[in-house]
Amino acid sequence: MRLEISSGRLRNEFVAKIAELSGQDINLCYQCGKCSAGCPMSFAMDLLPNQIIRCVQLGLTDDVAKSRTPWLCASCLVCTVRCPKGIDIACVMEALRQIALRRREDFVDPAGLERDTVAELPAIALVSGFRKLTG
Amino acid sequence: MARQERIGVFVCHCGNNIAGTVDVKRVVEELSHYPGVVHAEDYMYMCSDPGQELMRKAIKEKALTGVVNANCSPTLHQRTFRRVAEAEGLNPYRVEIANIREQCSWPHANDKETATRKAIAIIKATVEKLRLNMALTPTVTPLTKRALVIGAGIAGIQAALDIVNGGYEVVLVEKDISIGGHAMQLAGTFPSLERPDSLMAAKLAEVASHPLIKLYTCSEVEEVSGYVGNFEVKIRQKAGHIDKERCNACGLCLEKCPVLVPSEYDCGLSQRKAIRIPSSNTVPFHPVIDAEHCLHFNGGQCEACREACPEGAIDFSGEDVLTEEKVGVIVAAPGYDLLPAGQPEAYPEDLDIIDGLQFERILSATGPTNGEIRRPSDGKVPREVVFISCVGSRDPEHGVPYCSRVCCMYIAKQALLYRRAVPEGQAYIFYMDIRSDAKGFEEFVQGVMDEGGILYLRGEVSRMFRDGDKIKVWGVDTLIGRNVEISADLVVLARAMVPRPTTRELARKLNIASDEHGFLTEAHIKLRPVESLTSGIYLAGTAQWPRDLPDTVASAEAAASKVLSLFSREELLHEPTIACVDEEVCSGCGLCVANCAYKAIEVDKRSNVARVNEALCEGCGACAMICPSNAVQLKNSTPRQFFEIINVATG
Amino acid sequence: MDLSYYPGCTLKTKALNFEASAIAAMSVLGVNLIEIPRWNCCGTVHSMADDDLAHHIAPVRNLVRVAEQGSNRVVTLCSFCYNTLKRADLLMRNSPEKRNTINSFMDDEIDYNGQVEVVHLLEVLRDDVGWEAIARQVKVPLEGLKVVPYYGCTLTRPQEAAIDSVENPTVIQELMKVLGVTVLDFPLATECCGSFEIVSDPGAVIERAYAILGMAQRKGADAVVLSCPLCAHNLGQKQAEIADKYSDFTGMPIVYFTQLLALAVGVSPEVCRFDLNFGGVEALLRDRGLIPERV
Amino acid sequence: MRLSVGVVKKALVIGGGVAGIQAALDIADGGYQVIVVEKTPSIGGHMAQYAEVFPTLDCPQCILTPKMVDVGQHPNIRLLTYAEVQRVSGEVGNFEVEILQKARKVDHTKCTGCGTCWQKCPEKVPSEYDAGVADRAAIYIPFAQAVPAKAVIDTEHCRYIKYLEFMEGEKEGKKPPQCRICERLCPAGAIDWEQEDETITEQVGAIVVATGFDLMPIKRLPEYAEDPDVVDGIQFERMLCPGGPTAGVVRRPSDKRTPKEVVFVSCAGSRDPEHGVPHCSRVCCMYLAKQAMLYKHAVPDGQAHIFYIDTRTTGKGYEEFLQRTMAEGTVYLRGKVSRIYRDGDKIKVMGVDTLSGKQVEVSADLVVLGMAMLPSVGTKDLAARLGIATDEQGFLTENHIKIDPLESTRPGIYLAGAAQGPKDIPDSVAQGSGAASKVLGLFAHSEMTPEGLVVG
Repeated sequence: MRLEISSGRLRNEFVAKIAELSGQDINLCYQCGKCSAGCPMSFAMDLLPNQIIRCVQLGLTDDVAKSRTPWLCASCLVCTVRCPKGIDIACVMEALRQIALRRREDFVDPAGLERDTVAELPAIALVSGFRKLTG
Repeated sequence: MARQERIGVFVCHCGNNIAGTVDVKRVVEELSHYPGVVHAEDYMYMCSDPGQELMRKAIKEKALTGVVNANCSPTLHQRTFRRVAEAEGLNPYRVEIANIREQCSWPHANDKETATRKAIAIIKATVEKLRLNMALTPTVTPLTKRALVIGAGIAGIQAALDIVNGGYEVVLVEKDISIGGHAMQLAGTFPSLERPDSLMAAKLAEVASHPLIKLYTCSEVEEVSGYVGNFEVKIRQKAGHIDKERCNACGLCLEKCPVLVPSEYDCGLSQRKAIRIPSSNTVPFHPVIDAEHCLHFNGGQCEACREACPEGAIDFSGEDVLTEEKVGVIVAAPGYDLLPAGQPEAYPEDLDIIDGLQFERILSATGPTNGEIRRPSDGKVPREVVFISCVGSRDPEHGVPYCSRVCCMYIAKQALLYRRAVPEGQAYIFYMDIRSDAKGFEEFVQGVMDEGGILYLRGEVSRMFRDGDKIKVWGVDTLIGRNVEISADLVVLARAMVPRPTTRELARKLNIASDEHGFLTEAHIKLRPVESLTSGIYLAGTAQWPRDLPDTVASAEAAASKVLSLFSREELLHEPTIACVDEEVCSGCGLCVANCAYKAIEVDKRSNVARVNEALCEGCGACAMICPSNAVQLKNSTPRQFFEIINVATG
Repeated sequence: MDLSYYPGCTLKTKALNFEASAIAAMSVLGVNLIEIPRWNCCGTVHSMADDDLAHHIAPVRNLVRVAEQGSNRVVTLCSFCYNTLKRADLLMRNSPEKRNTINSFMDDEIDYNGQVEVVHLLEVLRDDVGWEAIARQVKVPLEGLKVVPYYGCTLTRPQEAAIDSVENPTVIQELMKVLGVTVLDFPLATECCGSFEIVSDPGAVIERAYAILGMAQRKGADAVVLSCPLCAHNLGQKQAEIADKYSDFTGMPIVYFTQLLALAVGVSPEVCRFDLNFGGVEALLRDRGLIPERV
Repeated sequence: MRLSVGVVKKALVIGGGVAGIQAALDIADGGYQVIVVEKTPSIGGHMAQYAEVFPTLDCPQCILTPKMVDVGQHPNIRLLTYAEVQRVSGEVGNFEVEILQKARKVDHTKCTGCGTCWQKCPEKVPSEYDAGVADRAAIYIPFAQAVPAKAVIDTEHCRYIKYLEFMEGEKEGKKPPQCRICERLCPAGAIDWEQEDETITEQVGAIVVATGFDLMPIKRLPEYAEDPDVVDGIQFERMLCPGGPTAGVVRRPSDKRTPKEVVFVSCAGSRDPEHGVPHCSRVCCMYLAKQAMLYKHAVPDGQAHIFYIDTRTTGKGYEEFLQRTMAEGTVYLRGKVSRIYRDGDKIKVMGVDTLSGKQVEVSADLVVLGMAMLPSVGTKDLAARLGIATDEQGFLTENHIKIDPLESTRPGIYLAGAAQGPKDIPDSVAQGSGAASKVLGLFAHSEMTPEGLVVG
């Protein structure tokens, strides 16, 4: 089905929120794809990092909201250090997680984790995991 | 000929171009035993300094009476090797090129044996031709140090100014009623965003007032005869029905004229009168009557303008004026047009679907809306504007296969100017590749992207149609893999740049080549980019290829430098390999006269035999071919020589 | 030399081998790691949301503790803690308004204005102790040991927090060479191990681990040397599952740089707690005759 | 009386690449004296290094060599190679230039370029002309078709010079051999150890600056490995060139095997304000397409992959050429490359295709980087000496980008070629001619007064 693009769609508050939370200017991106080229987790992603940025540029809020990509981003910052336009892509991913988390949409349920999993995981994993994936 | 020939054969490897396919050692071996050949050798690059040195040495030491250079096409190095021979006291016309690259090693790249045998045959045949070559000396012709420049756009103007600054006269011919060309219609330049018309004002004024420039507006080149150094040009100046001496450009006539015609200057977005001055910064600044639309010239009695004119400058009796000009060289700069509306068909004709030049007018302070952005259909300010790149460009199926070079940049510029004029507006740019490749361009485009309110969509538009007061645009974003739809208020099409329809005709008159698209063709795209194949005729600007302002200016200045170099000589040498008539045999039938494209041969009334004008003859051989008695022959390309060539080649 | 030292939670639980070996080795090198009092969680993973200041309080509070200790420098072993503390410090230095807000959150403590320098132990070894000094202390050269260095993400990214070249760091290689270890070229040295994704997507982390360990194995490495407990876990803990999924994978010892340092400068193997390492480090070292056979 | 100064009708062209050559020939053909100053031992510039040139696939030797020969032989041209402009004073119409003629240690009035010396010289140095993929001797001509085809001694590497310096105590370490082989073997007795640098002073009326470009060094992009099999565009030209070290047979540097998978990376340093330069280098899209095509012709069973962001083929016949490259089986992948590293005997290229939305990894045998074009080393200093402006990248600044692209910011000094901004051969040639027309225009005037120029 055909995607309708209009200034209304491009300028919705979701996009504004991402810009605000990430402090990044999405317009800077010229879609060279270097972020996706280097991303260690992209093999598991439904949308590549550059496509996430693209969706934001196009105001495709649902596509972004539905995507697992932000949750697979391990904040390793390879995209950030290599971006030719100096966009901190990891910050954009963080912003997308935050928006969901602030809607109380946790990605993992700490209670749901098996006892021995929790036992075997180091504290650092649990704390950072919950920091990023729960609200 | 009884002369004892001492011929030298030099075989070039041309890197691997020849040696990779042709067994050059074997070729040399074979030729060294060939009758008349006293010297044969091969070298990596014969055209190089050491290569030429080998040739020099052999000519001296072996007292050669002729040389065959087996290498690339003669267009590349005949001159080089003939100069070497001349320096060693051997007549240059005793040097022949055997083309074993373009005509042998390249086409037979994967068959060494065939290529080698063919190379040997070609060289032997050339040796046979050489045996019968006469030693010739070039004819000398005088040089008229005066240039004709066709087209007074930025290219023609720049070329003219450079030539007159070199101290020579220029005849500048412009089809339109004013000079400056398309540049005068533009709203701003990229990347510097300056007003082109104001940038050019000084140049226009200089052209109009320069003592060495003879300016013809409303004029076209009707006929060109002659040759480099001595062209004769017929120029037709359409009657303007205005006495320029009297007219003080008060403009009363324009007010009174009752006829309205779509304005060419505003690309049809406004109306002008049948008597007109295109714009406030027109040069030359006086009105001209457009007889095609003027009532007076269409069976009407209207004389409104004459009655209005306080100076009595209107003169309906004026006729077209034909002038003859003598010039030594010609610079062709007739410029470009945009691919006409209606192509491609998937894009309907609609008031709110306009082309790049029209949007320039809408953006321009001197335009129909005085710089306010209003769409043609209802004068509303467009909130959603779609720009489409490559309309007809890069589309061999529906348009032209080439890239029009300037669209990416002017679209970015237009989107930027639009946003500055309509801050709440949204611009969309459909593109396949963003081609911002010249100095400062990439930075400019990145700046435009960062501006906000301008969205680049990577993909083409498949179709668009009117839907109420919107225009629906169906395109795609190949980066996200979705097809997209935009409801636009205005659509701007970056139509392909094409040569003027009249350019082909001009090329015919000038007798220079144009390519399949109608662009004028240069002698060599890399190293002779501003010369045509006809000596004395040079190319400048967008008639040769889509170009932006700086590249156009540079090409014009390059053409000018060719002219100035030529004018630094006192006389010209003319190729002596031309037709000659055996007056014993000639019956004066005149077939040759009718067949000569250069008007270089005529039948002498008294002696009733054909005579060749050596300065005009280009040595094409048309006369020799048609002559029923073989009385006309081409020096050093006689039938006998060709029979010898055929014998060897087939034998 | 005394240095304020921030351990972090994992070094007190699953990474005892990391801390113990470090403290012992450093004391041989004449550096006392003095644990800062009342430290709390570093706040693992720097929060990147512009308006999310609450998450910076934990790391800043730790820096305040350092200041209270009268020190202007704090060293960490855990790369993750290093990264979190370092970036919190940078944030406080570079953005006045955020600094003020965060300080006002902690009004019963002294203000933090970037008076503490956060360093990683590798920097201390390189810049304070120096390779020559370490070389002089090497009693058991670790010859015959072939390792690949693994930095992961947090030591070299982002640029402003990097302890070495972002793309081609060398500090671990330099240290290992000093210890007599053979270091192999390792293109994946700064590739991410999957980090906290282990919590939500262990499968993905297994893929990451295999990519990294598989290359180490192909390069002919005896072990992977690193400085992050989370990397150690992600690369070590699931090796059995990796081997099940990828038959060509035969296991890879994972060791902290401090453990090899300790061993080389003569700290007793018991202190280094190789028994807590993944991938059979003990067996490896025994095989190389670097630690005695168990009797 | 009116104060006026005569125009010295002699021009200086700085740089002997194709732009400078064209400018010099046009001015000389215009009947005026020209001095050409070239830094290296031969004119020809980068163009002389190329295998074949787009879009016609002409061999540049064939189209450039004759022009070089013309420059060498032209009665109006004085050619100073191995020389540099040191100081410029005066103003338009009357410049005084000091030119440093570097010592060649070879008497060019005697040298015949027979080649004995460089065939026998024992010292081997990476060849500048072959971009380091092959060696040259310490006494050498840069390439077979060099103009002038006369040897120079590279005093930095010559063993005997080293020996002399050692004896004068300028160098520590063990004593170098007292070689002098070239001197002993030279049939013309042209070797001249006494020859020193000399300064030549000339009066000229106009100056054309055509100092060309250099490629950004690969090591400025740390995410792309420094590796023998990761080469830049000019190195690959040498590897493709029939006159090159491998005689046009494509072999990769590390192990001389024929590369079966070759990756070409566009925008390596270009369009990258964060890590490289913000500008587009303009020529890479075309030469990478050409190189891919030539590679396919040389290795028919090989596969070429080209990573790109936007294909930029705007010149005459360029788009058609690009389409032909694609049609001949070169794969275009739209995306930047994030990382390049060696893995065994392969070079791993981590890239992406933003059109299919897939991360791609190519195991390549050879990687060619289309490194960004920069002004040639030393351009900024020269500009300072000439008193003309440069931009932040160091490219020479034109008086007006639109309507005055060939005049520098100082009257009487004109610009041509890639020193003003990345440019391909036709544009450089056109600019060379254009700059010449400016000079010819100026020389059409006999004198200058405060009111301006006087025709005559």
